Amino acid sequence: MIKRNKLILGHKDLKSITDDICQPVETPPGKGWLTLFLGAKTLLIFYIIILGCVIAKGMGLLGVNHPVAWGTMIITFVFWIGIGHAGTLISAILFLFRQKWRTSVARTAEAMTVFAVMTAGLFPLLHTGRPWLDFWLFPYPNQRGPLWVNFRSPLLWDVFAVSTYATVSIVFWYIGMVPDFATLKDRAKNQIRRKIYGALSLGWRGSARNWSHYEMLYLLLAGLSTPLVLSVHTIVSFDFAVAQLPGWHTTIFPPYFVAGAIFSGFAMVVTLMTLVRIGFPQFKDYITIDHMEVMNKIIMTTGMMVGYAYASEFFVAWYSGNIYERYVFFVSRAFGPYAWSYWIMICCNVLIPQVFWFKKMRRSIPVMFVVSIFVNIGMWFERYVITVTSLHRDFLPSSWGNYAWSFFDGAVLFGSFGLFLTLFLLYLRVMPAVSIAEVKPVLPVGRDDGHGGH
Amino acid sequence: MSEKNRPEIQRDQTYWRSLEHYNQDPEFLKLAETEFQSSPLREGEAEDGVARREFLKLMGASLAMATASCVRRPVQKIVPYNKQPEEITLGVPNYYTSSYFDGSESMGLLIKTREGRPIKIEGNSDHPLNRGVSIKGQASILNLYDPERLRGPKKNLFNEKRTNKDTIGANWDSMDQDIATQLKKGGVVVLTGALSGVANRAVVKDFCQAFGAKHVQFEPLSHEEVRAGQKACYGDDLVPFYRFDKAKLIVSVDADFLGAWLMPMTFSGQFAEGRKDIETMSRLVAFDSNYSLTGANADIRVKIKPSQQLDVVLGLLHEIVVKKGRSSHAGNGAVKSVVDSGAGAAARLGIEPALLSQIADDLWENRGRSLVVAGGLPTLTAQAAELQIAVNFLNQVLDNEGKTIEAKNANVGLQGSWADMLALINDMKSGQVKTLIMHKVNPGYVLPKALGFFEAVRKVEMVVSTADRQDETSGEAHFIIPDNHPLETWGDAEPVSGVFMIQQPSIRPMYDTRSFQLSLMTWAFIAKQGPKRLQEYETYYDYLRAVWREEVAPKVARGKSFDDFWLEVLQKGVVGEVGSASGRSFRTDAFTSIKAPKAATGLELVLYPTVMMGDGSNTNASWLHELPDPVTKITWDNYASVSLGFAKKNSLRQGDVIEVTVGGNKLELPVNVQPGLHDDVLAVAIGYGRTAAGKIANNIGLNAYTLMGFNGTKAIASGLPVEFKKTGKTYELANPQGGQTMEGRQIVVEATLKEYLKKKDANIHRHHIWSLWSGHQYNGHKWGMAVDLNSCTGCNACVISCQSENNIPVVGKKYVLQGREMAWIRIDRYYVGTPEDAEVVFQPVMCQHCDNAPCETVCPVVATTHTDDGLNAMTYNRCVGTRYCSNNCPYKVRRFNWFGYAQNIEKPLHMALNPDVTVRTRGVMEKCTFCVQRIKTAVNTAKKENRPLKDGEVKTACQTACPSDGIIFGDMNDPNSQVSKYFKEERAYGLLEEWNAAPAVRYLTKIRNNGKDARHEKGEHA
Amino acid sequence: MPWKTSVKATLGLALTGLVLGVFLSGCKFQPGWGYNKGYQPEQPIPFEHSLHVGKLGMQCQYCHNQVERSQHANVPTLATCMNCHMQVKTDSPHIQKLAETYNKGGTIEWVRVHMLPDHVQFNHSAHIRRGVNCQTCHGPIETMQKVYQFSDLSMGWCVNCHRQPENNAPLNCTTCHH
Amino acid sequence: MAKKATGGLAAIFHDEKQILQAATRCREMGLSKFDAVTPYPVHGMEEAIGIKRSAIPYVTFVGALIGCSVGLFITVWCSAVSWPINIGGKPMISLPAFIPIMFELTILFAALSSVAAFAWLCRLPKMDPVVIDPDLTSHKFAIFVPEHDTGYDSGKLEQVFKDLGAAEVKRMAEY
Repeated sequence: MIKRNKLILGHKDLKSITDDICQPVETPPGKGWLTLFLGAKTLLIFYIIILGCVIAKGMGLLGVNHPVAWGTMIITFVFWIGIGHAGTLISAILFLFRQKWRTSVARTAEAMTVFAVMTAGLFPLLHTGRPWLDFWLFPYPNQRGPLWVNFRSPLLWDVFAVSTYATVSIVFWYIGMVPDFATLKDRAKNQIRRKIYGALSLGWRGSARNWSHYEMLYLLLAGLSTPLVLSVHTIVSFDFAVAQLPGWHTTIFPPYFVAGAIFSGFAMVVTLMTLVRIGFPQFKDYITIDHMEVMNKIIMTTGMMVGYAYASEFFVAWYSGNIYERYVFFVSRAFGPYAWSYWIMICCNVLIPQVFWFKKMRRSIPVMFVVSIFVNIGMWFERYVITVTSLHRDFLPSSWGNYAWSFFDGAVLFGSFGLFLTLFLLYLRVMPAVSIAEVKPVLPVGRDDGHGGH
Repeated sequence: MSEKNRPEIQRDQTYWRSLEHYNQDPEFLKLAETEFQSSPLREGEAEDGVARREFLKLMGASLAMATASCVRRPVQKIVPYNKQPEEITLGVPNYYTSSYFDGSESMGLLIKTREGRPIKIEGNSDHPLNRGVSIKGQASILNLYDPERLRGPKKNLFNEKRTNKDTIGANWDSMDQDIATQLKKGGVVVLTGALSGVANRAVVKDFCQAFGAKHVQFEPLSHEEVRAGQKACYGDDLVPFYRFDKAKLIVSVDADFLGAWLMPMTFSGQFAEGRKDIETMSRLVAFDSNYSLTGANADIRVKIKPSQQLDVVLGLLHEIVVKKGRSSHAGNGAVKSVVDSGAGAAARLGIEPALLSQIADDLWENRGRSLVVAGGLPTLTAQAAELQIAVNFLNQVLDNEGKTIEAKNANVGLQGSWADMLALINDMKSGQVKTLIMHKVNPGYVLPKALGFFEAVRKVEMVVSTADRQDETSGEAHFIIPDNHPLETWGDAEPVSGVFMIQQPSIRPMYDTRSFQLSLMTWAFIAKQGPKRLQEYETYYDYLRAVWREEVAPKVARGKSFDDFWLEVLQKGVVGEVGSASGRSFRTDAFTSIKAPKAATGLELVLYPTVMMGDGSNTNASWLHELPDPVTKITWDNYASVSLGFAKKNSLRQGDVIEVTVGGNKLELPVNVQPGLHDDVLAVAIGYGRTAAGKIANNIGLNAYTLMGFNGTKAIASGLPVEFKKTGKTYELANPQGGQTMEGRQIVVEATLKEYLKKKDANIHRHHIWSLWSGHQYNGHKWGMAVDLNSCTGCNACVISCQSENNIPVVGKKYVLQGREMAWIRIDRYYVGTPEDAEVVFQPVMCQHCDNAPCETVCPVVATTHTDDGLNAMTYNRCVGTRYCSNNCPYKVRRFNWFGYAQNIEKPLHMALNPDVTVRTRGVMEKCTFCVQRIKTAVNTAKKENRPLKDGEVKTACQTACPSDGIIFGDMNDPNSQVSKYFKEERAYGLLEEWNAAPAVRYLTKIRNNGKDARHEKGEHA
Repeated sequence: MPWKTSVKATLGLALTGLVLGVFLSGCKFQPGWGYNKGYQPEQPIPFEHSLHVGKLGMQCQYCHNQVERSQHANVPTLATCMNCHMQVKTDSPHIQKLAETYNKGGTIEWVRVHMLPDHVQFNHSAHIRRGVNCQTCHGPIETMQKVYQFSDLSMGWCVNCHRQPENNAPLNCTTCHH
Repeated sequence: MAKKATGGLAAIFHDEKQILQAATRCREMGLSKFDAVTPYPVHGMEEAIGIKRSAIPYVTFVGALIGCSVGLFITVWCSAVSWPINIGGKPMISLPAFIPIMFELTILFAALSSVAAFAWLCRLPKMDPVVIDPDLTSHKFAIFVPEHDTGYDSGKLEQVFKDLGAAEVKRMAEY
């Protein structure tokens, strides 16, 4: 039997685990957090102003045009949705595979999912010409005949997929937190805290019979989330794959997008975890370098899967013999006016993660932080490449054109980080960042005195 | 003052226009009594902000009000007429025939009005000459509603040097009194543009007689060179009528007869006529120094520089007369001595000698059925007259005179002259001119500063202008008496002698303006001078009728009483026909005395008019500026076009700014690297760089007239040596077309005539298309459109017509650069062949109304669906603006309202909006609808009359505008419809057919009659 | 437990509501929320349809004379009113106001009752030709003292009539929107 | 499963092993309504107490079936029955295009119905439940035997728990 490393470092007992995890929630924020929060909030306010301008004045403020009718908003939507995948993946799929190491990072990863989906969800709503009419995308009874929606449109699938995904992710995340809220309630020193966390905990007491249902529910939700998480990015990829545009109309898109989503999601988890480790040093015992290493392995693997997808697109384009496909890949994408974005993508997504072949690199916090940032940049550019380079030169050369990048494009991209980080930082302060109830059972893993993990 | 000299506007309260005033409403053809009772002005003034009728209501953008909001809608008012004019039915358009003269071509019009407002200008289908209307003719509706028109007469408050521009409103009575007094002093000159029409000319003639005035006509695009050539060769000072329909071989030496020379709308129709039957289609050979629209449509295009124009003609003559010894002039030594200089022309032109002799042989082969033309600004070189004489001689040799060139049917109106203008400046300088009356001229803009027009005009005691705004010239006038817009006033026109057109007003004058003609009559009346008819009539309408009674009716009334004749005139808008022709005798000595061309080296200037701007008059219309140039596709600018070789040699790139110096005149122009241009040519469009035209046209591009040179009284626009200097600056040129070549895709299918004769669907690569299911059935009508690429000349008339019909906004240069142009129909221009000798193909692309429309499938809110008559419907009010449809459209014909364009329309330009088409709000997608409003109107009319719809009853806006009948629309379910027949033609193909979107548009292969065996010599995929 | 019941009740209600909503909306369940049904504004002259049509039996087309030719059912010109009111009831202050306006060449600003959004193209003449009674849409106009909006004029209301097979009416989007 | 709140005896332990033993012991004593309160799900507790497998999966399955049918119904009914519109030349019932909707609704209904079943089975949410010891959600373990359980004998039980190493034995008036 292979000797396992400890999942939790330090000489913890149950009480110290509770204390450690509850500490950020129960003590006033430190300077570091406050600074970050103020920065994020400023960015969020800026974001709101920018979105206000776009809604008030029109989509023309962004760089979208003919033929590139989708731009930054859709790119960033797919980017955030992709990031939102790692959370569910870590908590659901790894749960099903009984990967105990997931417990320390699952909560934060799920939170990241929820916030990323929230950030992402804004984009398709706001990128429409008349966002105040977005509710028309839902099939609700109405006085127009009634006039329904077009269930054949991938955008409608998106509506269903993203809203289902958001709902189920939030439910999954929340159900996971219910016992921890009970802990917080029981530790609460003042009545208001007690009431709030009491309400959030739904009156959870932790009886064995309830735990039995709870575990079953958690398993079921994990089981349901797994196909869901795969379906969501599949459906997001349908937005492109179902269209007939060369460069979009590709059967490899669903797995390619899912792999890319996992890739970018894990990169974002690594980014955030390194930040959490810096901001809350007590979490170093829970989010250990071993955890980070495992995630880096996944990043490298999925990075190569994505690289394979890039290559296979070229092969298929060549093999199909279709002149439009061939043009998009062999002329436009890799060597056209947007070649720079293509090569940024290749560098960031395929080449840079290769450093993780070396154990030393995998376990180096600065290296993994930098690499994860590059992967995030690369994955944003992947969507940029798919969206913009495919659209900018399609069938009739007469309608070719370039994306007219404007100040507002950059502003919505960076502003969205304001929303995400604000939510994330708030989460770190008000919710237990590591699952208290889940960490405790894995305490003995890798310890000589315990009965070992399974 | 008596009632007499009041402007017309004051008079229509009573029924002053009696029986004669008819309209051409297709249904009722009723007596028009007082159509002007319903002037929008009066309503607009009285109830501003009140939705008087549907019209104003529709005008406002469809606002958020559209949604099922839970609040009561704002209170709207309905304001009925006091007395309703009989011919007006709310919501039903009236049509009036009229005419439009652009200084060169007179076109028959059909003006659509709704509730008394003209909203659309179309060609008069009964007209014997033109079918469509030129771009400027269609856009003249914007001139009518131009917010910057003067709203009444103005008096200039001059300082001593007459350099300031302060004006006050003038009082009609005292102004007329002042002018009449001044006129009596003598020294009167009436300076006008070319005048078309019997009465229009007669009134000026009468006026000149009254005051002993001199009439000077000036047109920048004057055709003076043609007249001079005709005069030298035949003794006739006229511009002959050309018959491109009868010619089997057309050789054009820089005459852009399909674009901007002489009468392009008529000629386009003729040209298409001569090519309709493909097996016997004509061949067009163009020797082109600028890349003109004619060059773009040529079967064989040879790039030349202006100094070679004469060489071309002499070269052809040399081949025919000397080398082959053909024609009766073969032995003539004098002729030979001139023609000999044409030997070796092919080498100088840089073409295969075989090609030139082939063209010469063909010309001889087709003698009597060929046509050689030269003319226009690019031929206005130092040897312009020689070129014309040589061309006339060549036509004489080829026996074309009287067959394809008809002097008898000449246009007698085109008397504009640079020489007369220059002489007038001298007269003014010397103080001989005491009063100058200017009408439809803008010498302040056109004439280069060095000619001293401004100094000269300031020496004139009294200057009167009839410009509709304070433009470059009328700023120098003591009085600006704004002329009525052509849509507001009576007039006439005469495109070729024997064909007479009426210009009928379709709206009461919007402002306190007065027609030029009535002004002349008024002054004559006050001064009590001049012929009786000038003083006798109260209105110009009465005068015009009198002139027609005296001068026109005897020629063409064919025994009808004048009242019947007049009724017919008003109904049809045009009477008479193009008569037969006969040959004239040629003065050979005119030819034998011409000098041989000198070989020139170095860069040469070519000035040319564009189809949008023309000579630069009336260009304060946004449609014109946003319309892409047919060949370069660039909008909102003029530029210096140079060849690829030249650009390479001097390392110039598109948009680099160079300083161009021609004879001491400098201009800093951006470079357009133009394929297919001669390496020694630098071509610049005129008509830009207005400084006092209005908000839209001011400072768009640069005024290239300033580069012209003058040799005595001879104006030289082309062939002048050019020096250039790089400035290091760059400038963005807005070209809405992205790719310039077809990248080897099957987009525009072309075949040579030989290929076509062998195999009718030559070069069409058909795909086997199959589907998993059978598709929907279309039982009633199923609308379809066929576009004959062999007829399409790429003239852009359809684009403007669509814009006018469908309320399509203009976005401006900034947004064209960002790819936000809104045109529903665009004409794609692709270069084919080698870049140095690039040939051009055109393809109008509108929504293809695919049965399996990719756009519909992806719309989440069913805003775009398919109708049961085969239309791809776009429901603006349902659209939330995801723009997915645009992404998924293979033809990229969908347009998005990135901003609220409609809300920004300046009043009263909103009156030009079509009330039958919803004005789109911000954030919705729009696209070609196949003019569904026209379909609906026609279908409803047929239903109302209990009869089936006739083929051809529905005509889309683009179709009606097409001068060459290249667009056919109709019911595909009717096997006998014209469109079905086109669909069945073997050269019909669908764009991107293999994608199986099943488009409802078919294109018909373009056939190039260039004598070659195959279109593509080197592995180009067709 | 009250909690339990309330949770149950809420869930139950929501579900029933959803299902009912979906089903009923497909039937002829067309409430007039948000529409101007019943709108009955004051008019500058209290013209009574009940008097002119109901009592005097005048034809609609006498005043709305272009309704068979045009998409618009025009509001009569003042001249039409004056055809009769030159003689009839000239002592009424309203008629005097009318006559005065007419003689001055002015006009009356009626308040619009039936308002369709700008993107809806409704053609009166086409409906008249198919024999649709004025009352079908405008209600018992002959009994209205003051005109009010009888139908809600919602899209569903239009479509429900167009949908009936016996009407053989088109259901294309372009029928009304272009 | 706790019925109407009743009193009982609660024993608090500091070790996971002790509470497992205590639970086993209780079961051996014939008690059946007792429950354990733990900060996390203790491995082996279900066997020790004799808790049957949760019934939630059945609800999930039914929920999934309903979701799938609702998806099919909505798509087909809206596209082909309520207002059939020719969209992109596709058949009215474009089944392949409806699958994503059906799938998503399946998951949504399954997940939400599972959560509802969980709430129902656990009688959640509760307002202000009685807390035996606030540390039970942190590091202590408790076993609670209701007084109406068969063979309930508070004295005997207290002794048993003490023997098994209970840190504290409490009489609860209400739980």
